[in-house]
Amino acid sequence: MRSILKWSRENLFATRMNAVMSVLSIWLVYVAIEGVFSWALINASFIGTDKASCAANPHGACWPFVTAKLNQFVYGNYPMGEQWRVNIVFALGAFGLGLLMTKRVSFKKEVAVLMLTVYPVLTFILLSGGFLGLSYVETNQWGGLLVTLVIAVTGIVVSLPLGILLALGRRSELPIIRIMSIGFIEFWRGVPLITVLFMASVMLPLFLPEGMNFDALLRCLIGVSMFASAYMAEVIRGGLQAIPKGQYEAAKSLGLSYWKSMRLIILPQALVVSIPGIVNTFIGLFKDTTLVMIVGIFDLLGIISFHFTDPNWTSPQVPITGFVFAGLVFWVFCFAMSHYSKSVERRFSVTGENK
Amino acid sequence: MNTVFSLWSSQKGRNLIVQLLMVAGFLGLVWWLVDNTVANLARQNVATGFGFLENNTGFDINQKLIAYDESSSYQRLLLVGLLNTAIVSVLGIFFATLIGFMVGLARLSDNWLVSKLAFLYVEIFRNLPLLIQILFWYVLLIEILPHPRNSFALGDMFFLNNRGLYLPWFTSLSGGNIVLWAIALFGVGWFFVSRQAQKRRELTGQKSSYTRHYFILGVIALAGYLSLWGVPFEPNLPALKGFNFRGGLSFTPEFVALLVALSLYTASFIAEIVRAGVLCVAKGQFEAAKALGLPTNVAMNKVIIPQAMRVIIPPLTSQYLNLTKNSSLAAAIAYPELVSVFAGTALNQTGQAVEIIFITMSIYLFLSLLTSFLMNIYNARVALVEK
Amino acid sequence: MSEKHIIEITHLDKYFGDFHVLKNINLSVAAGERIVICGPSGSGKSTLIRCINHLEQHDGGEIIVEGIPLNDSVKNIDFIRSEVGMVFQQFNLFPHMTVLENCILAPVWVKGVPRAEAEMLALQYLERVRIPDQADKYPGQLSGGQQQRVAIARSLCMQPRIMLFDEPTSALDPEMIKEVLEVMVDLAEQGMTMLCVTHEMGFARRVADRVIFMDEGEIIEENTPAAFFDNPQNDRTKLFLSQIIGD
Amino acid sequence: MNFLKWPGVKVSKVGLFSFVSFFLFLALAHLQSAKADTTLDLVKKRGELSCGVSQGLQGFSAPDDKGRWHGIDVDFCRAVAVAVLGDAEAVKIVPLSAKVRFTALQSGEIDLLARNTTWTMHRDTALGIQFVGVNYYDGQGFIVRKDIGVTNARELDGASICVNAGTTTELNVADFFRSNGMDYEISSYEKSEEAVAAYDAGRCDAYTTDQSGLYAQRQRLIDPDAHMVLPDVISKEPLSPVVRQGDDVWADVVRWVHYAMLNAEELGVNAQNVDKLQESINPSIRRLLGVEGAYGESLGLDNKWAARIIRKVGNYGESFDRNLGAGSQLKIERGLNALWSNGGLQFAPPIR
Repeated sequence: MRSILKWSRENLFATRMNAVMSVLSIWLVYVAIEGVFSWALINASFIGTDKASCAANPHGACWPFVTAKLNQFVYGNYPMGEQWRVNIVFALGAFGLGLLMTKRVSFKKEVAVLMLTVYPVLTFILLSGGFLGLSYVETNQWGGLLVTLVIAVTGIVVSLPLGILLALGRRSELPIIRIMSIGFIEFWRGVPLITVLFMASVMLPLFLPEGMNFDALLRCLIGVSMFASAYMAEVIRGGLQAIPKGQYEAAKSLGLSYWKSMRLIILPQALVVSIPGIVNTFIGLFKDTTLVMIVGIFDLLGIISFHFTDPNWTSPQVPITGFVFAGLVFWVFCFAMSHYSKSVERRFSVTGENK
Repeated sequence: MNTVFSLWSSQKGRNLIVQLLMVAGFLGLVWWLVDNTVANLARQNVATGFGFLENNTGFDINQKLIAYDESSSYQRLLLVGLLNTAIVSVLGIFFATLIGFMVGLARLSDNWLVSKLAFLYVEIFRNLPLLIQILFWYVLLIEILPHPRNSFALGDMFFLNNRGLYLPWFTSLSGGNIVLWAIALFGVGWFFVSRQAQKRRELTGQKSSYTRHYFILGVIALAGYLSLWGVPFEPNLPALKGFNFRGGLSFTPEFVALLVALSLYTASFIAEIVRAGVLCVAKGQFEAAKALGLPTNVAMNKVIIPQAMRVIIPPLTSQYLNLTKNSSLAAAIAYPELVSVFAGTALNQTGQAVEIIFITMSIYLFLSLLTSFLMNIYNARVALVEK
Repeated sequence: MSEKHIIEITHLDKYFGDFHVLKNINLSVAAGERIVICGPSGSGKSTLIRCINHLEQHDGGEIIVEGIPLNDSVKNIDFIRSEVGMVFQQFNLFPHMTVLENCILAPVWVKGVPRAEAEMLALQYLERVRIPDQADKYPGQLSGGQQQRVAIARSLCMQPRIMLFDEPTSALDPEMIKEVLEVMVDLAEQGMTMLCVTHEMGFARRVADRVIFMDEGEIIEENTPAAFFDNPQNDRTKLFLSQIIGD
Repeated sequence: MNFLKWPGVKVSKVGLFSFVSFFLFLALAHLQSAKADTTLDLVKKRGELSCGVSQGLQGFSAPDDKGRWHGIDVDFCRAVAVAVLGDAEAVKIVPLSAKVRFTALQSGEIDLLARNTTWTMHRDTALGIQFVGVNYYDGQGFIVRKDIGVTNARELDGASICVNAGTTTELNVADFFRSNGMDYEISSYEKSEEAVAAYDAGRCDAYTTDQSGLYAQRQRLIDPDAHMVLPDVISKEPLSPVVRQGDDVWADVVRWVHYAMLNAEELGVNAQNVDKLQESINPSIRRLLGVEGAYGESLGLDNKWAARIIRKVGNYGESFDRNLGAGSQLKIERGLNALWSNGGLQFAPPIR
């Protein structure tokens, strides 16, 4: 008890100003916690099948909306009987990520390669089907968290290699390659994502020969990936700049060609340096997937707000509940990513001190 | 063929060939896309060209900083949208910077509670998609705030309801604009006079009275004008007329929701930038400042912050740019900024997607390139100072 | 005569922008010859040896290594780089690889030597630079002297006919200089063609066949170590030597 | 910056590779484009009709709990699909916001737009699109809360109005208020459901759209009975399916699908009796059902095209009834949309 008092005197009430700040903070915390608790728990409705069940608690969350619609929130309109395919994809992804994040696993490199090559292909086969006895599920039936994750993962898988190429291009000695890389990067970084998505979702066929067209989700994926690649390129360029000139020279003097020295010497070091930036780009990408909602693709946020208009659930509490739920899901993903990146950063900075 | 091979064997030759191929490929791609587009548009007989900018829009929008109505042209609409983007961006940048610096410095506070609270703020707002935040604030505003007839009121001058926030304002009568311009000019002059005063102080070590004289002069001029020609302004107070409040300065809930979301979201990033910037300034600097006997706040203001600013400003600018680009998410809540009003409504009414998207993207691209350009100049200057 | 010369440099010119770094350099190196290049900083001595394996591109004159001209041809550059090893002032080891991995990298990826064979070779060279037991450590875990010896072993693994040393000891603490110099002496005694940019006069006296003094991009004086140190001809050489010894 | 200089061996390989693959891509694209001609061929080749509908307007196009789309517009999509492809399910329903619908059609994203779209001269002439025939005659109105005490649209001076952005509604409301010298504040939402939700939350005093839409959207309000549709109709809104301009073959197909459904109702042919009526002696019915003549073939289809539509989707009256009329929640009167013979405006040219 005494130690608590001592601690708080040192950390909270050291000076008069400090004490005022502490009291203010405690008040703030109290108000926030009280508000959240009463809304999410005390005044909330928990059971029911339509809006009537929430009418009794006008000042609280309407959780039955979430529980009743959970299946759609996760799978969209993916046929019920086929949802096991989505589950397999989720499970494989989680397993792979788990392996990557476990410290003891020694075959991480192999896992990473599999995750970046085989996993996307497998995911595509499983999700869209059409062969191997799997029934074909059109992408406009995909929805919810499934679409959010598909967009995010595709963006990540594509933007990393593309970003590396662009970053190398931007530092190339060949002026035209450099100019074209800069042009590409600055273009995608300069325009808002929603104009890009708009172009991809409704205008792209206008630029292609008549009759040539491809899937709407795929076009969105391309838009998001290009956008993310440009940001990724800038992050990786930062990493490349951090590699001392001597490394390039040593590689050259050993007779390594440009691509070999990049692959074996420069990139392995530059990517490690850029991990925080890369993960931040991933987080940004993940958050940006919500924008596809504006062009009519039902990602998690899109499908949640779509269900606000269900006549069975039109009630003032429903939208707020929906947004809070969506926020919670996104927050958990993003926070987990940033937390993981911080721990990786810490680990590398520890080994860095050995140098 | 032989010359190609001999070119290929030398490095310069290879570089040349590769680059020529790239250019050819790029130009080919552009040509192909343009060709397709032109063919597609021509076949369907879609109107093309920028002539539509002169046409009347035929629709109204609910926030305009300059005169606009149904009979205005699309050109005017573009300007209105752009100004709406600008106002929300400028205010957003202001509040985001304010909150961001406060939170960023709070994270470095000795006070455990304050720093944890700031940490919590950053982690919550940074990890939530902005679109959710915008929609959340908007729904909250229009669901929770009362109908105009039951507005929250403060002394019959300030009103808050689900149609917006209403503040007292003024209208200029004849001559009012001249006075406003004069005051603006006076402000610009203030900047130069105070710089002059500072220079003099550095040279002579004496406090100069330039600014005081300047100020007194200004007040006398203003008082003189007002006493001769009267006050060219009249108060314009919001009042409930019919369905809504009219008069005064008003902000729609869309604007407020967007501003709040943009500010809070961007502030969480700015806070991290500020924290990193301050931490970046070597601990030795702080110790040196202390050793000279500077109190903490002076050390902070005179030693740490100026140095940290050098680290802070480049990422800060890119956050400003992000904020401006992110304001385009307003399309989701009907705030009439550039993308929503021009690349949305106008596009649909005219059907000229290619031209409109081209204009819209060009504007954002221009802003972005301008910022990069200014940033490069700044970086070059800072780098020089370092040497 | 010229067949015996493993490196032949004629009328070499090099500019950094407007700055004339190397002015009409002429230099022939016989196989097995050991040359020490010295001179004040900024005299162009590092640039000279960096030109030899095309880390810098020369602007005029000719460099011929083993009869192959160093020009824009990619094939020639690749050949010459595989014949010429280089050791840098800052070691430039690859920090993300172990010592052994550093050493086998180039043989495996450039020459296509099987990994097992490359490892044997690498261990052999590591032994020669007297650090066989550090093979599995990362460069960051070694002292500066050890790192520089690894760098030498790494170059040797490509089995070059020529070694270039660019101030190999100037980033080292005094007690470590010795261990690196010993390795270099060893190498010299086994008949390696060496060009060393260094200020280690003891080393020069002991192993060099020739000492070259450069200043302001020109070769000022060129002589046997004994003649160079005991009886310098040029005033600039004298001044330089007095400053070095004065240190 | 010399350290950046590298022998360009592999750079060039990659450059060459991307260059070659780009030209392969070009060639492929050209092969494909050389083959493509009319939308009808494209749809047949694809085996699927891509049909743009609204994102959720009960009676016109809205998904049910299981994600299946219903409504008079969706029926129309299915009718076209069954006529062209023989399968009423071979249709990809593409929900579009009002803002993107024309761009989606122009670009080829969809083959047909059946999205309660008003036929106006500007759209018909300047957007590169073609309206095929009115499948619903509508007019714009307002819905307000009963408790604000307004009984007709003229009393809305100074009101806030919620609308769906990029619609004729938005233009009409401007005309209406301007021509009556009234003041208003407009909030234009990207999606109609957003506009309705904002209105429901009290952001606006009135919500305006086509009358049919008002009845449909009222179902979605928290308390439908607290709102009323004002009696005023401030505009003409002939709603029509739309196709791209310059493809007359396809426009004919879509137009005659509509007329076939109308003719079927007029002739008393419906989903129940269509098979029996194959033996009818009425020459009009025989022509409609493809027993006589080769009308389907002249459209580029087969002669049983109309029979299929009626069997799978029904005639116009059935579709109306099921989605908007007595058989639906909306219970909208036929009114202007009755057949001409019943005093309405729906009048189809004969099949002969």
